[in-house]
Amino acid sequence: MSALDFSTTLGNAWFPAPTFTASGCASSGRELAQFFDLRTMGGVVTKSVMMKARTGRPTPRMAETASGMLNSIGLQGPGIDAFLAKDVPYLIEQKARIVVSIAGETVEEYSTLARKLRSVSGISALEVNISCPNVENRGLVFACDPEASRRVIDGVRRTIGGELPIIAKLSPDVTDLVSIARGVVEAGADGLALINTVLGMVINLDTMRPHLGGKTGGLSGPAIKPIAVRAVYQVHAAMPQVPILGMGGISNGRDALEMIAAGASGISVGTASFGNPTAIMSIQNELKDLLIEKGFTSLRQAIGYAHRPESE
Amino acid sequence: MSALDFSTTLGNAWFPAPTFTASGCASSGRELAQFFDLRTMGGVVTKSVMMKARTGRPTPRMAETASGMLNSIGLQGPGIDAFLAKDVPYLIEQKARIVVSIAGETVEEYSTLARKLRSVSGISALEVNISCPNVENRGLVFACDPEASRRVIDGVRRTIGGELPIIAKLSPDVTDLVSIARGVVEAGADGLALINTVLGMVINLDTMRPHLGGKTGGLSGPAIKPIAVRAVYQVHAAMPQVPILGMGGISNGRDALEMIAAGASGISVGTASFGNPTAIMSIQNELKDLLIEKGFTSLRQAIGYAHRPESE
Amino acid sequence: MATLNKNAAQVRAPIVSNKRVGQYHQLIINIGELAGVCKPGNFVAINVGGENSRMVLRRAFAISRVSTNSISGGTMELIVAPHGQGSRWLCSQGEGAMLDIVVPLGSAFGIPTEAVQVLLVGGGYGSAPLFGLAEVLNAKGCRVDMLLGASTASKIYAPMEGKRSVNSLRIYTEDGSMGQSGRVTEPIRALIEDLNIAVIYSCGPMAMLSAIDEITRGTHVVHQCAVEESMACGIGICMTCVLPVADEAGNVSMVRSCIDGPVMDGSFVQWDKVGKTL
Amino acid sequence: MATLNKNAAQVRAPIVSNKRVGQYHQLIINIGELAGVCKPGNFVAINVGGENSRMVLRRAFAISRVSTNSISGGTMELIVAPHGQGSRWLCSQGEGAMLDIVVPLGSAFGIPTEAVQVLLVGGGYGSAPLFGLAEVLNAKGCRVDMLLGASTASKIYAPMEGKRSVNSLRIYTEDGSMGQSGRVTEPIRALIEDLNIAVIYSCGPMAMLSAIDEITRGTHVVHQCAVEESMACGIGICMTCVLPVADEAGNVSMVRSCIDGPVMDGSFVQWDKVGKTL
Ligand SMILES: Cc1cc2nc3c(=O)[nH]c(=O)nc-3n(C[C@H](O)[C@H](O)[C@H](O)COP(=O)(O)OP(=O)(O)OC[C@H]3O[C@@H](n4cnc5c(N)ncnc54)[C@H](O)[C@@H]3O)c2cc1C
Ligand SMILES: Cc1cc2nc3c(=O)[nH]c(=O)nc-3n(C[C@H](O)[C@H](O)[C@H](O)COP(=O)(O)OP(=O)(O)OC[C@H]3O[C@@H](n4cnc5c(N)ncnc54)[C@H](O)[C@@H]3O)c2cc1C
Ligand SMILES: Cc1cc2nc3c(=O)[nH]c(=O)nc-3n(C[C@H](O)[C@H](O)[C@H](O)COP(=O)(O)O)c2cc1C
Ligand SMILES: Cc1cc2nc3c(=O)[nH]c(=O)nc-3n(C[C@H](O)[C@H](O)[C@H](O)COP(=O)(O)O)c2cc1C
Ligand code: FES
Ligand code: FES
Repeated sequence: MSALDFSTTLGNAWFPAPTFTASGCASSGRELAQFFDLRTMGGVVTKSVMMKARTGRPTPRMAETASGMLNSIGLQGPGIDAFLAKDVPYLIEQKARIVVSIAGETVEEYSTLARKLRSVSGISALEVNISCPNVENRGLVFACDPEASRRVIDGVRRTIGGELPIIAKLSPDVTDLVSIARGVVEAGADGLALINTVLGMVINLDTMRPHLGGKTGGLSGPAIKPIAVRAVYQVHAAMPQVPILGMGGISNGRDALEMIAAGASGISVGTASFGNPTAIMSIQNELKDLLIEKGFTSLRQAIGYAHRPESE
Repeated sequence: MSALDFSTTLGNAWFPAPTFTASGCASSGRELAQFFDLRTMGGVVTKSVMMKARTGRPTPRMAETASGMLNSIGLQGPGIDAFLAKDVPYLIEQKARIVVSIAGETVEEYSTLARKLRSVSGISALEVNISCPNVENRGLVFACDPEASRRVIDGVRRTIGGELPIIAKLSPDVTDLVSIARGVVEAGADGLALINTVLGMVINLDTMRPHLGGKTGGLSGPAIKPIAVRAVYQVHAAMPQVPILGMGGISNGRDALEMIAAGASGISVGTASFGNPTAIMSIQNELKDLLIEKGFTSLRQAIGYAHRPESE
Repeated sequence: MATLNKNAAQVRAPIVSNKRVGQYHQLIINIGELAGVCKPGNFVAINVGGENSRMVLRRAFAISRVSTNSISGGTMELIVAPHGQGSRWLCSQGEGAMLDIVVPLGSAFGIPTEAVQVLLVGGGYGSAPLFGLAEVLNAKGCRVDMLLGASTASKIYAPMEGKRSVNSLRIYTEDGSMGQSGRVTEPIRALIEDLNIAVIYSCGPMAMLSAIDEITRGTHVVHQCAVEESMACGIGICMTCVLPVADEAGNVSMVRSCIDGPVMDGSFVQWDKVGKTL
Repeated sequence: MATLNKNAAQVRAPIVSNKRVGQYHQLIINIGELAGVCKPGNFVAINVGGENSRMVLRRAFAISRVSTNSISGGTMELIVAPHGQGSRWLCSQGEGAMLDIVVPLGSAFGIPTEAVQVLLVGGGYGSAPLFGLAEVLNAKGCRVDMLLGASTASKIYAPMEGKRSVNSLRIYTEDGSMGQSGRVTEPIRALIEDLNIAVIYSCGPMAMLSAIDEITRGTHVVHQCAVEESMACGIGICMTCVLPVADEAGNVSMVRSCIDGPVMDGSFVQWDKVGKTL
């Protein structure tokens, strides 16, 4: 191949490739390791983990939609202790780069999770999934509330210290994404992950009721790609210096390049891996080829390229 | 056929069928009349009209996306006077039921439009498209601002008097759709139209810039159907007495029934007509057949059926 | 979950034949050497709708049988019910069409170490994997009896060749259009006694599996069932396909049916909690 | 806009043949009696991708020629460049495949009432509708000369039979791989003089049409061009396909190229404002 510098950074974390799993779409990496070597991609973003083990929502937990799907998993997971005991050591052993995603029901829970992670070595960054219902405020999703978003990130930042980059993962279901983004960056986020799923619903025409056990679910897949590209573009325009991990419907190298040109420093692949276990590998290869074909010599040159002035 | 009562009401307006064109997706009816008789559907919702003629946004104005499309028309139109002189008389002559959609840049413009329409006979209802940039407030879209939304509807309500039902058309791009809906209902809206397009973007990989002349555009089509069904379900749950005109990706009778079960009293068809000029006719026929097949004797029984208690 | 689909691979595989059988389609697909690692109970995940498809998820199908010495290389057979848009698309694919398949996935039926009496119970297309299983059990020296049920005759899948490995085969249809009239679960209690059954292998609708569990609960009969939950990924990464299952200590957790299943010990599945919040 | 596609209908129509011609596909489609109402310049809108397609919009193609006395009923010919996913899907459809087509759409080339000298200029697949047009003009007694251009030889579409109605045909390729080397617009100014051209009919990329407009501006030559803008609906209901066009009074407005076009009087199109805010 040619001399393309494919590496990227998110805060002070360096990755040899800009390709990541999306949280909740790769479990903790083991299952995909059957299909490719985890070291070959940028990094594994693990499924959002909470303090305690959680059984999640009732089934059905998914519905396919036009070019997308709804999910309502409800953050099923083993809890932080089991996660640290089993999943992190496995990923370290595989020599995978690890981004740990955390989720909480209170501002305090996020900080406590951060405390647990502070001293764990082998982790490259923390993704803070704030698209969770805030039990202290009528179940209003943190990421939909500028003040709660800030407080979560502020708490995590204080606890974790300056070492580990914090990536705040935001929900697109807000009136003013840029102001939420600005708030969490001011509170100490080193980067942003955009976007989490879009709230949706499917009615089952046999039962004539909402199909999902949890009634509503999160829409993901190619259907939401234009929303995700818009979100990344808007936020990058407002804060060009803040690295963005872009996601939402990325299924091939062209999708990935769109996201990078819009302003993403890295991309996460979620739903596409369900349809194709080796999706991340082909996206990575196609993206490389496209960058070379277009004359870029580094990935970095392409980040936010769609924002350059009209004259160029 | 069997004895199905297919009629519906939006405020005090009665329609023999629950099927409408979506504003901006049928021009003012003439072009579709080539393919079917406009009287056979519920009604024509005309393209949002403003006070003055407008040339709209530069091309390209559209981009196809996975199971959807982006548009950025920018409310091109003839202005209210030409519209009243040419389009309304044509539709009246065709014996079509008419819902006029209006759009403005200021609260005042909406009221002025309402004044122009107040005395026009042959109109069944007014749809107030508040997904427009408010020039008096940094271009913030009215429908994204609870206070501005209220003021628009309040102004229209006062001007139009009690006769003509007002349907407020909302944007899904908000943090709290229910509160916006509640606000406009309190301000005098008789019904709600849900949903307008979702803000999106496509990057053109040849130019490596946003593809649309207007950079961002509105996402429509099957891709957004789960978002639309969720919006209708949420708002109907909060205000079951308020009639909803549901739209967003409806392409067949099953989609229409989903929307009705979620709480819509009528449905509008937009993007599907681009792919199939007779879409509204087949949706209407399929919906009728489905309702009969499921044992409903009237459309009204099916409205909001997905909300019935678990025991039923 | 120990093995984590260690033999699974993603392949492009041609359809060798596609025949209608009652309400089902019998698809023979050439998967080459992978046929050698497929076990009864394993399933496949297939891409549907072709290149421009709006369907983003794979569809899961049980492997009915494999043949490793066929002229066209190793093949596998699927029995597909045209249900929704994805399975209908699959049933409409002709000979020579290339499919994108991940195979083999999930757990397999456990085979007894000694020759015992076993009963195989299939509902609808659930009978598909049972014939392949019967061959294996038969070769082990087990006496294999089989019950098949469906709502109506055209939904009974019971190929001639399949019956070779079976000692007896009884068919039940709810409308009485084939075999005996009634549910396939009705005779089970009596058969367990009469035939001294050690293991029941079952595959079919969840309600059937749950009914069998009720019969075997508290008895010495082992119940190995192949469950069917909606699956988004089929490889253990999405957590959509879960079932409430108890461990040895009695702790119930939501277990992925794609990777810790589809074959499970029925006595551990919490049938009354399926689809409920734990 | 007076007629509003009054002959248009939505039909399911079978492909009679699909042949590769250079970089294009020549598709013959049986549209029955509708062939009788198609005029040179009209286009069709075709559904692409089949039943489960993620492509929700129709694709527009110029009608190249129609034949009303063919054995298989009325047929039309399209020349399709495999460009993106939709046109590639179309090019991959075999004989007998059924297409969902709306036909005929849009305006047609105006035919002079008397026999005059005309020049036809085609770029790439833009030559397709010009051969059908040439036949009509020829029958009117017009002298028809033709210029075709493309980047390279395989992008020149110039069928043998088509040349019958043409007095002269000159080909230009930018890489010189066929005909003369250069752009098809280069010889136009001289030809207008030499042949005393009254009307230029053009079809091809917007840059070519605009270049022709520059040549004819201020002359007596009428320029009828078939424009090509991205179209979402093709029937006048979406307002995506607009072009800035002046009316007789000089007022510029955004005019729909699907219904007030694709054939327009080039001198009214505001070429410098295409793609700009008015
Ligand atoms: C382990 C396993 C083995 C199976 N074996 C067979 C078999 O041998 N023969 C056969 O005909 N069918 C089998 N099924 C069911 C088959 O997967 C579904 O019929 C099929 O996915 C339906 O897809 P569709 O597009 O036709 O229907 P749709 O209803 O349009 O599908 C929509 C979505 O729901 C999912 N879905 C719908 N029904 C089911 C279901 N019953 N199980 C799982 N997912 C579902 C689909 O995968 C898809 O993502 C099996 C399912 C599982 C999980
Ligand atoms: C009036 C008219 C006549 C045409 N005649 C011909 C012809 O005779 N032969 C031929 O090969 N092509 C013709 N085209 C162009 C043809 O419509 C496009 O090549 C085709 O739509 C591309 O679709 P795609 O899915 O392959 O490409 P994609 O790029 O994937 O299409 C994405 C979207 O953009 C639209 N689009 C992309 N390119 C064009 C374009 N050049 N013009 C209009 N819409 C476009 C598509 O319709 C689709 O909605 C004509 C276009 C118009 C408007
Ligand atoms: C089944 C499923 C589970 C998910 N779980 C999580 C999660 O635990 N934490 C999180 O931050 N995002 C979660 N997401 C969201 C994804 O990480 C991603 O933001 C979203 O799906 C958009 O990307 P995609 O279209 O590539 O899937 C989940 C998505 C899916 C489909
Ligand atoms: C090309 C286009 C133009 C539109 N113009 C308008 C408009 O003028 N006023 C309005 O209220 N909505 C407008 N809409 C939004 C539609 O009315 C509808 O809310 C949306 O497209 C979702 O429905 P659909 O998925 O069926 O198209 C437009 C949509 C499209 C695609
Ligand atoms: S189907 Fe995804 S975990 Fe089982
Ligand atoms: S393509 Fe829709 S108006 Fe022309």
